[in-house]
Amino acid sequence: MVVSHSIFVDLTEDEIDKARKMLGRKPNDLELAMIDAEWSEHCSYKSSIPILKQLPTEGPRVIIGPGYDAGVVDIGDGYVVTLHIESHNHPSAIDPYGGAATGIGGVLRDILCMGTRPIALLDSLRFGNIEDSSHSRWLFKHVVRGISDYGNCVGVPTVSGEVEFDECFERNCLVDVVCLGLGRIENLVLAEAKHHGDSVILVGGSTGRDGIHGVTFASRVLTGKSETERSAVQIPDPFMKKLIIEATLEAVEKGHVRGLKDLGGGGLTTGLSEMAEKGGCGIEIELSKVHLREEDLSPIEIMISESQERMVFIVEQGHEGEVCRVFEKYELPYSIIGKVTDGGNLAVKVKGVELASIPAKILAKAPIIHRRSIEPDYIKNLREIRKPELPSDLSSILLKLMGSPNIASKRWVYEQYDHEVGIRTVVKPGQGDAAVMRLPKGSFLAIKADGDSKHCYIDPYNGAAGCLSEACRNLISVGAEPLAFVDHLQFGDPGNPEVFWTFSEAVRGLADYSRAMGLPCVGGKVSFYNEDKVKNTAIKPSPVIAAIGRIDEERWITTMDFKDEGDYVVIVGETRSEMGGSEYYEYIHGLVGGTVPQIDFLKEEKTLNVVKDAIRKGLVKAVHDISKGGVMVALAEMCISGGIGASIDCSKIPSHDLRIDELLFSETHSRFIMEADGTHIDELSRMMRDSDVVFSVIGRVGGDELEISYKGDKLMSIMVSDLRDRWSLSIPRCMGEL
Amino acid sequence: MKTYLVKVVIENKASARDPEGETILKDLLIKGGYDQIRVVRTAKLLKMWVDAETGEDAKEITSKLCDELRVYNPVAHTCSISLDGE
Amino acid sequence: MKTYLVKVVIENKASARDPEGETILKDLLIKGGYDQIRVVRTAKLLKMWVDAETGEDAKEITSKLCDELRVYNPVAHTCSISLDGE
Amino acid sequence: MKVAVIQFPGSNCDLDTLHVLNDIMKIRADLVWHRCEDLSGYDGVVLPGGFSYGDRLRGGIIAAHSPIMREVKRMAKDGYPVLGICNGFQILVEAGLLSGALLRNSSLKFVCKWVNLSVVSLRSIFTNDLKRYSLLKMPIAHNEGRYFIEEGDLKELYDMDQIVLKYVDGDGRATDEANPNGSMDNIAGICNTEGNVLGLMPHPERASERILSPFGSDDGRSIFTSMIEYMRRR
Ligand SMILES: Nc1ncnc2c1ncn2[C@@H]1O[C@H](COP(=O)(O)OP(=O)(O)O)[C@@H](O)[C@H]1O
Ligand SMILES: [Mg+2]
Repeated sequence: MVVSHSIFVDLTEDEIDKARKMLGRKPNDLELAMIDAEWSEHCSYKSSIPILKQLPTEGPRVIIGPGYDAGVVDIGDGYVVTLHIESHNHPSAIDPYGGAATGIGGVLRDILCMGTRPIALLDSLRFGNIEDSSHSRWLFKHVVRGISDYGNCVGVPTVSGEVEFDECFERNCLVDVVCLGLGRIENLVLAEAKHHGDSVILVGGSTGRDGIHGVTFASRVLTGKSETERSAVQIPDPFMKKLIIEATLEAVEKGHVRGLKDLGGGGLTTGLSEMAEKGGCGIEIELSKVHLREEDLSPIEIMISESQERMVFIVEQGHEGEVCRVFEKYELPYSIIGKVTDGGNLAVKVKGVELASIPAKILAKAPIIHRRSIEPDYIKNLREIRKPELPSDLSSILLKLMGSPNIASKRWVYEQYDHEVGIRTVVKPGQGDAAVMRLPKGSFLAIKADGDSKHCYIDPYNGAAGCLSEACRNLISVGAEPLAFVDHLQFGDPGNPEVFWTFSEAVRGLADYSRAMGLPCVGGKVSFYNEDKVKNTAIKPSPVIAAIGRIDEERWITTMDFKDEGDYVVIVGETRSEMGGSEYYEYIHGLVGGTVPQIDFLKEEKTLNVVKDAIRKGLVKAVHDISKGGVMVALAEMCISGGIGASIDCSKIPSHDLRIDELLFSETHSRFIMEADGTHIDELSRMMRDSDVVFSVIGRVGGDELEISYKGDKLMSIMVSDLRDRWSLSIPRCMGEL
Repeated sequence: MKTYLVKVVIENKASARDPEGETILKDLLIKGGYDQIRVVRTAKLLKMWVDAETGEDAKEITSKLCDELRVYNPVAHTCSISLDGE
Repeated sequence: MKTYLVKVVIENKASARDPEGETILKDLLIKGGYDQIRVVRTAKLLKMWVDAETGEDAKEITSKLCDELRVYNPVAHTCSISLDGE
Repeated sequence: MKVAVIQFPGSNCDLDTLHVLNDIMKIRADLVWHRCEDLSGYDGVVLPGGFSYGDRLRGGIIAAHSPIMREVKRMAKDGYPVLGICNGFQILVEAGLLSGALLRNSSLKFVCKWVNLSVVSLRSIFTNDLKRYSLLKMPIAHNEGRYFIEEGDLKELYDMDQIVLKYVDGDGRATDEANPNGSMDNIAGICNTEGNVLGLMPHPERASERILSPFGSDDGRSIFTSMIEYMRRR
């Protein structure tokens, strides 16, 4: 049977048929458009839900896990933090400034609608090769400016992030943004409509045509035509967002706000149906009450518009005035558009005439798609590659690596972000492996985002687990104990069984790590269809992790700069020949493939714990994890940030029969470099031995050069100032500023 | 060869919002007592002095460079080009 | 009463420099191969739709509000006002 | 003794400033919404940083027309201390309480980093407890901080000793490299002729607690200490 319909939808005939059966009748056009928005991949997770179920989501401090707008974690003393990650990949690929800015706007709303104040932002960015491609430079420049203009204006500091460059992102840049919120536990508000008779109030920007079909746009691959798909471009309005933040928090403070939801993907349809479904009630709205930008908007357009800067409040009956007075103080437009009903339907009326009425349950429960999954052939081929020739001049290789945009300083990025506003940022970008934020009552929270699509391409299972491991190592390095994480999974078309295999493997990697380490996942997001139909290529699998950790005492906070002449340089963990996806293979040798770093969960746990304990006992002065670029890059970064050199005997690096370049540049996980002074070195080594963690003193801090020898033979010695110049000037130079 | 002054105006597409113009209207002009103003839209003006044989040539060069060097983003903006005095 | 479109152009005085124009010329146009461009100056354009009896009235209202509400800062900017089409 | 911290729509350093005044400097300070028309009872005012009205048209211009500014002007005239930080500096300039203009950074980018400042004048009541040419470390975070004034008026500022803070290098020299935004003569802060109104681009409220400083410093306090001393003496 073919259902005839006169509007454009992305639903398959099969899905339309299912909707008809669930509804017991043929949906009209408005209803069909609502189902279309709500059943899009972006809103419904219809392909990913069966796989995501593997992720552990519970933990002693988890108050709310995945399923709401943000995860909620108890940090004690009556406070909670909220955490969420979002991406705005498709919009940023065609309008980097507006796309990235509205991405920040979106993730802020998720934190806000839990009733918590956004206190930090992070950005995790992926672009093509900025050394060669002016298009990638254009995207990079305007994405950063978009984040900067929006985040700075709303007064939420952007405290950390990461940037990766790889040709696969040439046309599909990835723009992930993370937001951290803080609130009192008793002020938490959920996206629920639970009490019939309560009022539904729409606050903020007027509803217009911008962003119509945004979710179906995000659930499709970019084509050449995308450049002109006008309706998907949204105009950021950070000033309005700032007013909404203050007004929302002030309104919540007054009590009587019983439900709160931001309007993002899927607009009013999604916002209202989710609140009705979660609260077990219905909602009835009158469209003529919605404040519009253009008068001639049709009911369908109003219901699926994704106009920015809008929030829906569910307010206790009889207390509307108190709440609306707050909106008036901030001169924010608002309208009371409907009420909570005791049916289960989302009903839409215009001037009293009912145009649509669908059980919220139907909208919220899109039919699951069980996708096929096949291991791609390329993966097998990538594992077996020939090792490159051992280069003779290792100094020039290190210098070149320091200037690789993947390793070079990201100061050009973070200096454009206000990372200080809110006076909470204790460890600032560039100072340590993670940002450290001051919380009330003298405790601290560390946060970092990480991804590594080069590893994930060759081996999505180990690559994804590795991203989570790196995030945890970054938290440990600053003295924190990991509490929870959110993930964002970015892949190509899930209808391609090979893409879907990489997706499933990545989730399996995250789930295994998460279970082994007892670290719960409190939220996340999936972004499919990151493909370029013109060139017929998908992005490399790109899971991105944001993890948070707690620090109870100020004296535990640790940075990565080498501090004092004469101190010992110590390495923790064993180095293996795991060169696949390393910056050394890819940037120096143009070689993609090999074995990517794998995690031994037992060793990982022991290592993280003992490093954390050593920090907390005050035995170490500087800590840095080893990741991109291996031991050499980690050492160079510690020298650069301390403005002091070091002399290292690399034969002391624990390993089994590695080539010298593997020893220096392998990206094996579960490793750290630390600095300890003479009075603590013995206790430190005893601790390591007692915990059965591999450990070795590899040299001393001092001088103005980084000097590497192997059993007495000098391999290289480079002035720290030369390393610093390469590392710090590389990105400004790429961007044409020098 | 002469030097012509070419004006390039870049603004948000007419169908898109202009939050800056809205704020200027609402919070500066109306509150300042100027309720004769209906709408404000903001734009960026680039004045370029271009060496060319004719005014038409100057406009054409400018138009080409605006597209080619992404002086504006066609997805988000409109760009209009005129000779001074036109 | 009619509605007139009045254009307000605000630009930095020469003594206040125009780093944006300089950068567009140097980093974008010249590097992009357009050496026919001599000078670039940037300005902010405000389009105001003004209710008034005549075009002259509309301009006068606009001129008054620009001074009175300091739409431009006389220390650093110049401001010029014209009717659309002028 | 009581200080008003003014909140404009879009202010975002209001709570930070309040925290420093209340919890670090231990003096009473209240948030006051910009539509309030009466500041009697207050002994000083701070216009905090942020993006009032989203920096639309120009940083500070729309807020300069807020109802409360009439009161701020009265207090300035009556000799009370008036401090404008970052966006607050822009508002004071646009309101005509300080001369000059703050233009877009010459890098055309927002810049957030710690800088060295030299106290080049002790005339303002916010610096008169400091030593001349002492160095202060504070962060800046702005898009429009390039101080500009016509040559003749610049000379007048020098003659009247109204230039209070300059961006300098570690040795106290006002070099081009030490100038983060292209300000004329590296100017970071100026005061009015009476010395009771100060505007500065750097953020003393972000530099008043050692834990927040990469250098373990708390130089921002000196600005508030001087202000409080002055209020006490008055
Ligand atoms: N996009 C960004 N936004 C803000 N800060 C960034 C960004 N990229 C990198 N940084 C900061 O630069 C420093 C180095 O980052 P990164 O190279 O990712 O470290 P790691 O290798 O330890 O994960 C960190 O302090 C990080 O927060
Ligand atoms: Mg790290």
